[in-house]
Amino acid sequence: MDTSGKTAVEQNKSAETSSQEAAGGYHQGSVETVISVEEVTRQAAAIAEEISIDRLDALAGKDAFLSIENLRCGYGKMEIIHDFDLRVGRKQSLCLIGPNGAGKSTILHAIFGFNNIFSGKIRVGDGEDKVDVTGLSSSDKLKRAGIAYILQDKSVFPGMTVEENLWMGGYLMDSSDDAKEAAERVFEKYPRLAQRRKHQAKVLSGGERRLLEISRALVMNPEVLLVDEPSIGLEPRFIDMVFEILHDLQHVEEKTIIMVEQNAKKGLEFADIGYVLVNGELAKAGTGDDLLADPDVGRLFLGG
Amino acid sequence: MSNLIEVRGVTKTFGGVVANRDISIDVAPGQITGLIGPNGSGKTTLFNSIVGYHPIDEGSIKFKGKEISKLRVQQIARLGMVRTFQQTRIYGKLSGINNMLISVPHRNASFGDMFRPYGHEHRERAEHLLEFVGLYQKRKLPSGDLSFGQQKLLEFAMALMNEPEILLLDEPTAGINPTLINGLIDRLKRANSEFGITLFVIEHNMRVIMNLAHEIYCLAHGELLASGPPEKIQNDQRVIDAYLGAH
Amino acid sequence: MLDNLNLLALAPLLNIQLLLDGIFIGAIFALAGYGLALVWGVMNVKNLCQGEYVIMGGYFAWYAGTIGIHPILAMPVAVVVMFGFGWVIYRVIISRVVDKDMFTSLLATFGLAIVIQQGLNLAFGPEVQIAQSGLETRSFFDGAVTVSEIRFVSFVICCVLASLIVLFMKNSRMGQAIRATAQDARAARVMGIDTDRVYAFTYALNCAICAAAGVLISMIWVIQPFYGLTHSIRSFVIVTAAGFGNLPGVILAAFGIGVAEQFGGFILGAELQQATVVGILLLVLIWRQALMSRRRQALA
Amino acid sequence: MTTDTTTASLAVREAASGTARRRITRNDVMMYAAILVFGIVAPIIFPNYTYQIAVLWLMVLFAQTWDLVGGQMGYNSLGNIFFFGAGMYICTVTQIGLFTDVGAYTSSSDGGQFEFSTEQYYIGVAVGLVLAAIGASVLAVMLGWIVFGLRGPYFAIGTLGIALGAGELVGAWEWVGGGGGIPIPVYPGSGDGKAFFYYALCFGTAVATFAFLKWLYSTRFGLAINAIRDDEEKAEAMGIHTLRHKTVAWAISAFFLGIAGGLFGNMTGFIEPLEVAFPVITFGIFMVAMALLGGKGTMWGPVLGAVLFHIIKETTWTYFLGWQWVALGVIIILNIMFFQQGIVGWMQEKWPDLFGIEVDRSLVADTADDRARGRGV
Repeated sequence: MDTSGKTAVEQNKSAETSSQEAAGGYHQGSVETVISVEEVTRQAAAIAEEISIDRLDALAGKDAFLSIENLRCGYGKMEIIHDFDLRVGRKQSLCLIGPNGAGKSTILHAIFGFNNIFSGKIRVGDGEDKVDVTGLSSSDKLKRAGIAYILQDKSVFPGMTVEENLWMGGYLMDSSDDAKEAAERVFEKYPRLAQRRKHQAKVLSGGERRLLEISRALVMNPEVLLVDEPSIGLEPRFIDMVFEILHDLQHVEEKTIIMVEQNAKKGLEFADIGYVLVNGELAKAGTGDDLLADPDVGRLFLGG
Repeated sequence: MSNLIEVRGVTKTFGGVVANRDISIDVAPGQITGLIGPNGSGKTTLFNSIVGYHPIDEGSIKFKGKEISKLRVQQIARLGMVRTFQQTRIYGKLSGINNMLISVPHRNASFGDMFRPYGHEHRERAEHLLEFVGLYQKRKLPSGDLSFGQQKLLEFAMALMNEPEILLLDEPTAGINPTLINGLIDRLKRANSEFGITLFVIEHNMRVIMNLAHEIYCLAHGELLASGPPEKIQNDQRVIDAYLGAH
Repeated sequence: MLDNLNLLALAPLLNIQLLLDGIFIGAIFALAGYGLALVWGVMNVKNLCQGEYVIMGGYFAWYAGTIGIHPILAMPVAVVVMFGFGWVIYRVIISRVVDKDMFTSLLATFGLAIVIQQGLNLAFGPEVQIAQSGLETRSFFDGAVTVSEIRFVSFVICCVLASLIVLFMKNSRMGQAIRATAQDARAARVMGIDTDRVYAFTYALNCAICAAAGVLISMIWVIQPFYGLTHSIRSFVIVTAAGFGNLPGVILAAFGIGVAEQFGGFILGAELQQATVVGILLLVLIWRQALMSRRRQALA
Repeated sequence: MTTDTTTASLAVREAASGTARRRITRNDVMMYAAILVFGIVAPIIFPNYTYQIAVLWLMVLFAQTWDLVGGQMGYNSLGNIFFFGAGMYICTVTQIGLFTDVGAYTSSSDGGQFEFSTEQYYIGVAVGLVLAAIGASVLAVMLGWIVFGLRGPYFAIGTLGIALGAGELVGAWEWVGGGGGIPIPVYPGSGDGKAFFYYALCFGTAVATFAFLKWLYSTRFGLAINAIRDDEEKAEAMGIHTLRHKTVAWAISAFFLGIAGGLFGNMTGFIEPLEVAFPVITFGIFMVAMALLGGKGTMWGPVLGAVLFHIIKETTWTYFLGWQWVALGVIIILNIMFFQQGIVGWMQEKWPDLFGIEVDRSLVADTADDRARGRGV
């Protein structure tokens, strides 16, 4: 399950492969497989397997740090996620993939308390210390349960400076001095941001903005990071940068990461565990590498 | 044969910040031309300058040999240049078929044409094109209820309904599943080869643009960095440094 | 009309008088304008009962005057009560329209404006009222320019209130939360900010600001149950001309409309007061449109 | 390799080709017949309420013409009442000006020294109504040039300003009687005769408005203004003549409102700017409220809304004792808070089949996730 060597391996690999493989970020490849929207959903439903809880537990290692049990949730009265289970171990990363509208983001929203949970449980913690966080508000999730959410692109406060953006990240801290102190720690970690601390966020480049969005979530020093489409809207070279940052957060800072990624290949390469979600239900689960090698997954979600 | 779009020495600044500096590009008729570059490199600005969203500071933009840099969006659209939006835009409360009907070309519409009904030939064509993009069965649904990917396809079909000579696409595959992207690329290629529509495409996704374009322009910091066929572009050291990343 | 223009040319001191009056009154318009900019910018609510809140504030001062309390002492009471009133209005009405399209909030607040107008009419009658400040009037240039002390006092109060608001927005945690929510409500929620509370607070704060403006208006000008709409339109003019989150712009625009109204009223006659305000509104809208179309040829 | 090309049979396509706009069904015919019969029989059965029912038809017209611009085209005007007042003044001035000096007529205290003959009266009304309609449309075209550059709230406030300002300006314009108003030429006949005469005109105009709009929405024009409502920038990018459509829509709305103004002025017998001609916070807001109550952007919504609103207002008015205006504001607020989509909109959601609307429930669920992401949380 240890994937710390993965990026290094990858870098070696890409150094020796042809230019076809070389363009980073989005990858290259053929565009032969042509399947319609409905077909993807239909075929994805067809490859769905019965997945036992034991299998999920096994993927997460001996003990899950965050677990979701029989979750039903959605927006308003509409149920989008039906009876969903998830297990992820401490310091592990999990990537959710699936067709558009399968409910991937809805799960992140549910974990963070942004939508209606009809039934089920979300628990966080080691072994016996697990705490039920299902009913907590999102501010309590952030403050008490150590769960932080990193939004899709364009979510910096454009009219505030980089520094103020980070201070906002510590909004829930008891005093603003604490928030400033925490922000300093983040600046130490990312000198690139520190150089631009007095600049308004709107003048940052795309990559810097993404870095700010990620680092803003670190101010509260969370244990679990929910990451929504880290690569969206980014140019190829920044995509690799973002995944390197996340890799560092997982392996050096020991964060647990749950992510949704449309760029499924990149997501699965990064993550220890991959879940395929179809129509609000779990259709496949495996290690990232297994799913990458799975021909069905390749055909339906990776573009052949 | 002369070029369909000729951009010559176009400069555009916003409040002192140069978004495009002295850019010259050509879009050859019948081809698929790509435009790539980092965020903030001025791709969308150039796009908007061409389709008429804002006046340009310097330079000239010609479409079919006619200067269009002073014309407005609607006038340019009626000349046969149609664009799609990055954040897909359709008429959400109208059904798919009505979205198609309203997209008939307005090139020669007289004042009285406003009050005519749509003819049978319009409906036939609308249905044919909906079939082409695979939305025929959903044609009567309010288009706002379609999924994001389907809305992209509908927007593309609407653009075809307008019978453009050239179609400008702003990140046509952003935000959709890699496998569905293949379907869209296939449609784009067929629109180009079967309907003879010239395409000019902004795209971040290298898999898409390298498989699609005949000719690619790369912008960086508001200036033209490189141009050429895909193989040349992806091995161009400047492009790799500024955009693709050193891997 | 031409006679009046002539008079202005002949008596330059009259211009100074009108200019001064315009600035004194404009300072109060700036308060209500800033309040609208706040709710518009933060929660995207186009509050069409802005003027009604001003008038409500005015009645606090007027009522204090009638029971023998100095009207200016009514200000803290008006501010606190209207803050609470705004909070309740947010919870009951605005919270249900805040995420709907723009016309919904516009129309809901228009409905609210009708209710308040008619309610005030039932409670206080349709007469035009003034809150007596009891302060004197000073003359300059041999009586050619007069400044009543209350105008000066109210100007000072406006400045103090504006500074307090600026300090609050810059330094307090709620102020920061309001700014963050205005820039990106989604991101603010992810930071753990309770945006619903921020909205309620913003709306209530706006009510309180309007009430303070109303107290001043009732002392240096007049109030009447149906005068609110004109105040609302003034606020819209100010926001349209200045944009949101731009306090210097708001102040400048407010002075502008104050002065323009004084001159307009003098030249055209007092019965065209409302028409003058509306005329300024249309001019500002046309000017804005011209600006837009220079930036974007697409517009019309 | 495409696997999704639908092979639709010819028969299906034949059937589908006519469905972009719904055909007239039996239900429709029944509804038309019922309304026509009611319209004709009502003043005979309820002779005492002829005036109220005539006003009801004007209300229907108000809601429909507002909905053309607000509901169908998405330009929410708060100042459409301007055309009502403009038509009223144009009609009145024509009725007087054809036969005598307007300034002298309006400045005299009783306005009555001039006697109109029967012939003069009818000619005056006929020419007056035609000019009212044309004049209001011309004003709409001229103003459209200014206001259609405005979007969203700016358009709503700008139009509100126009209506407010018009009332003030007319009030200061002595030639048309200023704030004091103008007495209208007296109907040459009995009170009942007058009531029936104007009832017939009101009913006729309302029916004509409905029929005209029904036809209008079936042409390309209908789709085009819907497109402008849904996404104007897209419509521009597709080459639609947006300004042309917007101006024509507003002019059509003004045309019928102008006639309504002319009629209402004559029915009232006396016109003045603030309460009768440009009543922004009564009729001006009623037309919006009625269209919303019935369901904006639908054919029958405004009709239904107007009828219900008028009935509720007329029957409950006397019970509120001075609180009626407060009650009115409360009704508007409640309507907007809890019943946004209006009666017909609600019915369309509840029974989409009745309206020929197809819904795919699974798709709705599908896109909720997409939307939640797009809109964010």
